[in-house]
Amino acid sequence: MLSPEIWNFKAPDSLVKVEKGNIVNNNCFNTIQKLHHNHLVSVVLPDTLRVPQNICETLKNDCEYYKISNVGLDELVNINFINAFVRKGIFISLSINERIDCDDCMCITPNGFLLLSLTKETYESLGLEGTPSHYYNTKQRYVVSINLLSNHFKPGKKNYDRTKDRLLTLKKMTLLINWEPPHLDICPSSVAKYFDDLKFDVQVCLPDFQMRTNYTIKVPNFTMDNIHEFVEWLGMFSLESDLGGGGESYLSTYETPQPYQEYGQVKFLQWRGFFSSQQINKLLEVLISHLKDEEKPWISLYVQGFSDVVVGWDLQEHHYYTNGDNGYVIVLNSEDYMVYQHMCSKKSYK
Amino acid sequence: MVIEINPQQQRKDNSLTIPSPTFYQALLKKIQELHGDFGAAAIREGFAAKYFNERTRIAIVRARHGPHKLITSVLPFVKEVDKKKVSLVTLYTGATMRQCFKFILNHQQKKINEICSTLQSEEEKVAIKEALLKFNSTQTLS
Amino acid sequence: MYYYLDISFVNQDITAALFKNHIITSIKHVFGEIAAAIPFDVVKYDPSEIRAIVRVTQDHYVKFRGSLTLAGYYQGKPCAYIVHKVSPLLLSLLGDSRTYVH
Amino acid sequence: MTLTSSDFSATSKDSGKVYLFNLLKENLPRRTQSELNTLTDSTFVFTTNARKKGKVVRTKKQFLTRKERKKLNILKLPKQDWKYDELCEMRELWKQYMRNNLNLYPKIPTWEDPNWTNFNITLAKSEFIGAELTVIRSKNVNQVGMRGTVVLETKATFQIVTPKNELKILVKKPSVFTFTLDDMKFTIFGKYAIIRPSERSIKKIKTLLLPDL
Amino acid sequence: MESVKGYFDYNVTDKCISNNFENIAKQLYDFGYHTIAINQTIDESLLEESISEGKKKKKIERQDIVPSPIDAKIIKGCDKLKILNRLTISFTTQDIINRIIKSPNYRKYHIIAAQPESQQAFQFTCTNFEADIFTFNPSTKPNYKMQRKLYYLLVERGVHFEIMYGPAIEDSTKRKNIIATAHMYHSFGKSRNIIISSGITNSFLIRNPYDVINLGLLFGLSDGQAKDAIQNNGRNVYMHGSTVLEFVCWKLY
Repeated sequence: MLSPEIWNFKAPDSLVKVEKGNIVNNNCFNTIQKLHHNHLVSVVLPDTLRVPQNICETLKNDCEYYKISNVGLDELVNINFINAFVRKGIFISLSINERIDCDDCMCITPNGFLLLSLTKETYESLGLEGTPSHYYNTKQRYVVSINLLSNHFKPGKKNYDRTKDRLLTLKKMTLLINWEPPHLDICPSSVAKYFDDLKFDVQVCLPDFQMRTNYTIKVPNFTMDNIHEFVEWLGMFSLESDLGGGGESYLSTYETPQPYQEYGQVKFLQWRGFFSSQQINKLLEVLISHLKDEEKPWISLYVQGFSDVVVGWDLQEHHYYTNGDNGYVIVLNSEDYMVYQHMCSKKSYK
Repeated sequence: MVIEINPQQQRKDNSLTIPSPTFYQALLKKIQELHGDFGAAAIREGFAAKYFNERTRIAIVRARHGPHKLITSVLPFVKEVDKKKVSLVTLYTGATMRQCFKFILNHQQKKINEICSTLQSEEEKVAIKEALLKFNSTQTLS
Repeated sequence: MYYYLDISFVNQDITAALFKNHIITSIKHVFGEIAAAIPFDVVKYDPSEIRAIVRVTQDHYVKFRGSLTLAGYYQGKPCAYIVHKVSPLLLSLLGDSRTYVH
Repeated sequence: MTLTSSDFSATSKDSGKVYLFNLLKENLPRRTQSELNTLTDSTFVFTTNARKKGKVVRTKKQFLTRKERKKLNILKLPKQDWKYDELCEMRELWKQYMRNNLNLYPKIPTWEDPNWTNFNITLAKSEFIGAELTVIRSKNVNQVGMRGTVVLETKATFQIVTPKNELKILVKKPSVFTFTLDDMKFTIFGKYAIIRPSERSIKKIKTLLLPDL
Repeated sequence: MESVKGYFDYNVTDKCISNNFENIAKQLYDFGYHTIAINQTIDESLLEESISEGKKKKKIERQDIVPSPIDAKIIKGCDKLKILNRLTISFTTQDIINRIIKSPNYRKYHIIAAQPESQQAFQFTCTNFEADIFTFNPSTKPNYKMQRKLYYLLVERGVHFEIMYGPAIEDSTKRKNIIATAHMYHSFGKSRNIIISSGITNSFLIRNPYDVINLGLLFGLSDGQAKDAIQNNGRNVYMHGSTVLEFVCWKLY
């Protein structure tokens, strides 16, 4: 009689990818491109007395996004909406208050894919072509992807009409919308006006920004070998936990990693909201230029995606076992850079 | 598992009488103490401990394949059974009863040769031999 | 190779040391002495909200979290540990997109 | 006692009897001699299974064989020239049939009432040709949302005519159908309806059915 | 046959209906349990007196032994929470069952759970008792012998085995019984068709679904089974509970 495992249990695993290199040909940008829906951005600036204004501004002004409650998905497929917004500029959207592991979720990626993650029942009564999800081997969840930008997706075509009236059967969802107009003279709030005319209740949401300075902090210098301890210290610092000050304390045996220096002031900035990868790109450029003109030991940028998004990294399916996080940490200093990618595991649960 | 129980103070013919249920309870209490509710629950299915032979102080413990690790990790900590100070030594862990009994037989064979070499007179040898072999392997575990 | 848990304790307010002590006793209760020696650190403790961030090694994580769920009593009165977020990357405990109100 | 061939040819009807008499006298045991004369009127059949071989009469063929039907392609319905609105009186006819089929029950039973089962059995045994079926859920996805009047029902498929005057074949196994009658909505789980319509009225369906795909 | 979604918790005992059910239901909904079942138990002992006094009085009083299901008035704030009615029958002999099945209230329940107390009762549940959930009493050791053949017999009939974590939190002997039975299910039938439910009596025992998944790992389930224990198997139980006798079923418009 086989008896169950009672000694060492395996924790649910996740995937970590680390990439290092010289700052000249860094490809942080294509990692940023991969994560389309970003929720939380935090920056750590050691040894800075005054944070330059343009860092705080990049993610604050004209970064509003809109929350539209109970929208039918057929609105998003209607052709003049596609021509007006999805084809021009960068349009991303995400359904909120829905859990990826037990409800149906929706998200739109910048390259014009409308992706739905549906349970078995809704998929069967929806009637659009979809693939069973990789994580559930008993076919409990399906992913339907509709390419909005493909040229045969026009009214009059059989595929378009069928999608439009089949999407009517889906229940209404609350959406987050973030649109970046192609060129500057169009104001980004025209998306809100479009939905306002259709009598949906639209809310403007501003990303909330926090800044904090900590004094006399022992900061480890950024070396290429112990990446994990460095990232762990970043977490400790961002959460303001005690960084192993005095001797042996009963509570925590954590010590800052060894080669560290003492700095007077360390700044911590955090934005929370709904950001597109272009906005994160702009922030990274500003940080690189800031690093060039002021001499700094290093600068770190942490971006966390949404945990209930249908597609994690560049159209790869995302799932939520006990934690659904996908994010990356970028650390730069004058010569080299490091990207620490953290993704959900790819194994389907048996 | 075949276990030898050595009491602290040696009786003259070094035999030790322990009723099996108390030996079972002692083991269970120690596992509960060291491995908590989870350990006690894990081994309960198919766990039996029987004290076989007073003279050779051998006991046999049966457990399922996974939880047997719990028992081997607990045995050195058992100090006191039925209010007698003892120390446990695991002699043999085998997968089948036959293997255990085969081991016990040649274990006793070795014991007899030891004792015979020390004793000179003939009739003492014969008495010890048949006392040790009284143990019959057909006794099944409860 | 570490796992981080964001835990809050329901019902009475309790100091950091007592908090860690109660976790150790509940582990001992469920998994015994051997498991009570699991090395875990209460990295951050916020007495106002009674919310803590705990760091535990990856192979003890399942037993640790199991004993947290099975802990029901503190000094006779019923209590409960609510685990808000769990992640192998400490930075992701900064915020949870599920509970964020836009 | 060996019989020579002459005995047989010379005997006429009554000499056969005499010959039989002697035969019995010799063979039968002494004690039964007295009853011998009572035996004269009983007839003995000596040939065991002789059967009257009549001429086999072939029954006249009522209907074309399946091969002939295939040649005349009666089996397949024509694909084109269906008129959806022409079928409306067939739909009315079917509704009429269903109504008097169902008004045997004064009050339509709910799940708790005892006569729920036999209400269902009458439904299961009724005919579906002429019903207005829509597919609400189905494993193969492009069947979902189809609607039409059932024109032919086979063991594994419904053949319906859609309002756009096309003949569509719907597979029963992976899908769930509904049809409405006045104010009641009926759902049919296809995978339990895989029975030839002729047998459906006879066959007893008594298994536990999971309402799931 | 509406679709049921989200995480499932099939054992909210009727004791917590008495004291402020609103915030328990609210807390359950926020944690993610979108479908719960209020559990009413019939114990065989209290049935005894009702039968015996029936004989004494020689009058067949039509008192229905099955309590009528609690109709869940829509709880303020979480009307989305789907509330089912579950009946748990704990019995030692077979003849009680025939009386229970005949009572009109019996058919009003969505889910039927069987809790056999003796070997003969266990044999009866395996062969011909239409139950959806097979539960056990955590406070006493099971007095029936489980075998691999009987386990698979129940699995084919679509019966799901229930493990409660509520009593495991309260008391250590219950915890030992629950863990031992869970490991027994693993060793007999590779813990197939297992659902984990709360069995809570007060609001302190509710745990969020991801804790329960982690607890499933401790009970000897694999990670896929642990996730199914509170998600897909719950849906199968609901489907098994609402089996129809004919392939045509109907609803008022």
